[in-house]
Amino acid sequence: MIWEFNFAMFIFLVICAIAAITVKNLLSAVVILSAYSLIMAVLWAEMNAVDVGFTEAAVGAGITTVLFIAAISRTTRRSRD
Amino acid sequence: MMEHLPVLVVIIPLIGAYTSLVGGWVDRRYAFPIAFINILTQFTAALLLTVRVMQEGVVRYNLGDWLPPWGIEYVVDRLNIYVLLILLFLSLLCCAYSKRSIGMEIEERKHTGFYTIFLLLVAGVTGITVTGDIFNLYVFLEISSLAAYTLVSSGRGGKGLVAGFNYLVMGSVSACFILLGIGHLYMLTGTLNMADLARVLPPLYTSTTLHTAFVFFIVGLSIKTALFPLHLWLPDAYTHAPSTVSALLSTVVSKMGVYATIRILFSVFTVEFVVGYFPVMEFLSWLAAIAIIAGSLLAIAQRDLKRMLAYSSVGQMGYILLGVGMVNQLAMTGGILHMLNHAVMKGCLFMVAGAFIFRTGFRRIDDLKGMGKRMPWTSAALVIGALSMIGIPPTVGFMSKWYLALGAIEAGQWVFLAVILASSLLSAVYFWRLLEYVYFREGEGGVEGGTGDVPLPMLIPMLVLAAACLLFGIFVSIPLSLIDPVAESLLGGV
Amino acid sequence: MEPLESPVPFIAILVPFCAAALILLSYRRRRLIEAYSLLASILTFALVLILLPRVMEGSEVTWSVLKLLPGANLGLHVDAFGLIFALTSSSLWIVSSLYSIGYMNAHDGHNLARFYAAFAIAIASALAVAMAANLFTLFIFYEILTISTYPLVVHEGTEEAMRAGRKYLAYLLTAGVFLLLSLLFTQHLAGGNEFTSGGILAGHATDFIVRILFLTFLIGFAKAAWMPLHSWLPTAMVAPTPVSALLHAVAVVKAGAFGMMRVICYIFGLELASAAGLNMALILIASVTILVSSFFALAQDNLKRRLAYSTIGQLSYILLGVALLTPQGIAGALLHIPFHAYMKITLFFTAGCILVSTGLENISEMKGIGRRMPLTMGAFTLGAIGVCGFPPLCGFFSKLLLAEGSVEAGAIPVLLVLLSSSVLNAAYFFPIIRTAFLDDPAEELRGRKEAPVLVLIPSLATALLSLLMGLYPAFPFLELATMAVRALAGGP
Amino acid sequence: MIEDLFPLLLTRYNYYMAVIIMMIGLYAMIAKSNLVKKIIGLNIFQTAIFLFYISIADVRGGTAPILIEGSNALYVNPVPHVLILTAIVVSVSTTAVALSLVIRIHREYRTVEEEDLMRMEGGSG
Repeated sequence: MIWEFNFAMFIFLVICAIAAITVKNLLSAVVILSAYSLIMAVLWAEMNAVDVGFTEAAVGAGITTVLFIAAISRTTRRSRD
Repeated sequence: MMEHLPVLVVIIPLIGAYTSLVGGWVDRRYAFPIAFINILTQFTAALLLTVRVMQEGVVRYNLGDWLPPWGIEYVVDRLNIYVLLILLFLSLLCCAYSKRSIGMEIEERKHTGFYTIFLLLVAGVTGITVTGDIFNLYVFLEISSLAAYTLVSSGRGGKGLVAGFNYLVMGSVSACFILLGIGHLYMLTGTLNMADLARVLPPLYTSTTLHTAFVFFIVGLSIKTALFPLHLWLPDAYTHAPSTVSALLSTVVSKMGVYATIRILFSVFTVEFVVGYFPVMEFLSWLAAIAIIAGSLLAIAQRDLKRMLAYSSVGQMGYILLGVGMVNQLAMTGGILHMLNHAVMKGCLFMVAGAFIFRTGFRRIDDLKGMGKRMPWTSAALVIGALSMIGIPPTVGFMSKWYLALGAIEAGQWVFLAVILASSLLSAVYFWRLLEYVYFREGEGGVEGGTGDVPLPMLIPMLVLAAACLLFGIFVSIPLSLIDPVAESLLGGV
Repeated sequence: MEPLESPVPFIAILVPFCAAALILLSYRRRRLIEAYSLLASILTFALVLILLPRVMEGSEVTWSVLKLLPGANLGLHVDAFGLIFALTSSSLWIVSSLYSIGYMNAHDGHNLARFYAAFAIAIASALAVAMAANLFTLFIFYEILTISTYPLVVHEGTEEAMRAGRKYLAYLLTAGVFLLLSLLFTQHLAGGNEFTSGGILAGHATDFIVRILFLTFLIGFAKAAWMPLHSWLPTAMVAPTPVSALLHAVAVVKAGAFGMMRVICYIFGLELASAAGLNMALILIASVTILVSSFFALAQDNLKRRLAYSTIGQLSYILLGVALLTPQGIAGALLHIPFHAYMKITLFFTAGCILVSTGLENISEMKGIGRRMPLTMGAFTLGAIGVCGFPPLCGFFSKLLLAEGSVEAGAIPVLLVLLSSSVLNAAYFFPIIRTAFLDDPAEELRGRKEAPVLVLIPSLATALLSLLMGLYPAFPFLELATMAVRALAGGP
Repeated sequence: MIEDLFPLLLTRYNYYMAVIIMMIGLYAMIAKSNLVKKIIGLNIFQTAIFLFYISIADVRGGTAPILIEGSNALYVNPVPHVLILTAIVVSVSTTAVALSLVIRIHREYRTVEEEDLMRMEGGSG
């Protein structure tokens, strides 16, 4: 485990999380969330949880994002906050 | 067959869910009978299981022959079977009730989905009651909660949707807290089996991590049970859900939260911990007492019948937790007895509310004038349910009040005694207003289609519950024979 | 003698309950309802009467209905003490059933099924209160009594009736809570709640606790309408007259007074009561109630309200009698239960007769009514004389015993209270009689005749019965009262 | 002094990170008015908990729990991984249900802002 790498990933993670909830365009927010999930997946793989990492990459970054985009396309892209 | 009963009670509704989905896909009319027969079978299985529990004391079942603590273990003791029987009995009645009542409230094309999710919910709550594994409990809690969110928002109109969404947000937060609690416990002990946890925890009672885990559990479970300051999701969800679902939520879903709380407080953490090392029971009891009073006061302020019942549920949950929280045999018996009582009474009352809405479309108490004459049987059920809520002897409500009050005296908790007695007066205030409108005020002329009682499939469950209010009150020794050993074993000799 | 196991008391209580169910089921058919009601009342009375010889022989009848909760049984136990009250309510139910039929016929009754069913349940509860073997049973039926009389109070369905109903419930449900509290404490302190001659609390609690408990019991038995917890009773007079007559002169209020007597004699025990000084408090409350209520009665113009205040005062006689804690006092109190019941029901019945045939409720409008309705007002006069305590009516004997009791207890102020109360009673009853007979009839009363037969006969019957019991007080009530007192004193 | 504290903080920093991210998620669920944002917050919250679990399982110098013949490597604890796999499934179903509700709410009210919804409900009854 290279802690510098981990730490950098964490910083990214926090930045992504904050960005995802602050961006006003929902579509961008969802894309950022998907990036967040990918970083998370990488982190987990790096923490010896390879199986979970893969699942998160597929489900969290993949399916969830698709669900979000489908929902947003049927509702609205704009968010007031 | 017999040795697989503990797992069968969970599997039957799971299979049923998909059977009814397929059946409903073939023809919409098949969905209900499949669901009903399914729950009936499950109830029979539960009765058989009861016989075994009475003979053997505790029935254990290792899923996939993995030995605990590695595999998932299903454990059925008297508490489980008691809760299981209540939940299945009420689910059965709600299912019967739903046949006609959802016709108005849920679009027809959704009926198949309704029964599928209904059965999933039943599977979830059954799983919660039989499992002996704490993570498994979380999973089942989420299954039933997800089903509940969906059911709440299954009605026509948007209010149910918003209520369902808020319920989902609150419910998910609570689930996350519970998950965190489980994580902490696992971090500390490396096991997820409840019995195992109870065995290895005592040396760790002073550990900060354990305390953190405990706090997470308490907060998470308090949201699920809608303990007073965390009840905000409840009134909307109960009010705007279809009537069947309201009845189901107030009886089945709320009980599962209470059951999980009792399990985790007393079977995972033990009395020794919650009293000696982390004195949370005192705090919980006070919270419950506040819930009782606040719930009743808020109920008095409501004009909508279902919302009034919802707030009264907040108070009633307080009753159960107060009984549990006073940590003595009598109060504990009262609290656990009240789980049955509340299920029976509130189920009956929500069904009555649903019947009024079904016939007349009226939800407001003021509109219910003269219902006593127009819907005599429904109103009779209302009277019994309401008297029971007030705690007039010889209905069930009185019996739990008796035990709770005796328990409060035993514990020397005068404030709680006052709360218990005062709350019955407060509930008299709002239920009596209802009865006054229904019986003693004349309705204003004829209302369209507002004559006659509801159809039999709705009426029978209602009357069965009303009769249960009286019968369990008079023959209270039947549930007590199950509860007494439960209370004793939970308290573990304190 | 050994207590006798017999289901008769249980059946006697079951009959009115079944009748109530039948009445509700046949709610469309008026005559059938009335028949059920009348039949049930006769049957119930007969069943209670069966018990009478047994009890007179000195044996007690018990029947354990059900073990409801650990330490709390539903059981019946008929002794002379309870039989007095049971006989009173069940015998008067017959006459008031008759009366109700007549009254409701004259009044274009609505919701009759509800009315008769609630009536039957109330009577059954009163009977059960009388025959309760323990405080738990008493409490249960006391609560049912409260609930079942509510529909009767609000029967008219007017806004005034609803308000009265709410007040009624507010008082009596709160009282019920206090009674439950007392019951719970008794259970906690003494480990049981069976009525035992000599009390069960002695030695289980300090004087202070006993006093507190006494207070909660007293509040719990607010049905006895002692001041200042009396104001529900005059309000409840909006109910139809048969209700006011039977329930608010006999069943409900006597259940309160009777319950208080039971508790003092069989839960606290006479010794504990006098040791803790409970009797002084009760004497004070009862005396104040007796005097003040009489003054209140003087101020009422509405006849039923005047009677209601008179009832409040008379009920406190019972409390006063038991507070004396002497055999004579208790016997007087016990006797006052049936005697006052017969006399007061006569008064209410006649008030109802006047209402039915003339529509008058206020005393000031009843000028010369005695000339138009001589039989009715004759019955009224008998009742009024009796309530004042003049011979030869039965009221005289209970008051005599009470006076003897107060002398026995050395409580001379009580004697003074009794005497002055009699004067006050006369002061509020005699103007009515004078107005009725001596004043010239008002114009509106011209052509008015006696009340319908069905309401007149019960009034006359109860009036005559009060006279008869005054002439022959020995059977059965005086006998029973002496037996009850002997049993309390521990004698054979 | 500071130099001593630093490694201590570093060894446990993933817990702190998990808590920080959790708070971000929780904040979004409570404070954001947009329903989709709430769901995003929920997702963040849940993944933070998963991170916490994975951190529990991790062992210094451990290796992924894949059995290699003949080696006696130090494996990390696989049980939390299994739990998280389950929990991920639960979380994705929750998200799906929540999003379907959002779609239906939008169809009903033409908005996904909580403030608007509350105003509308207050107006209609």
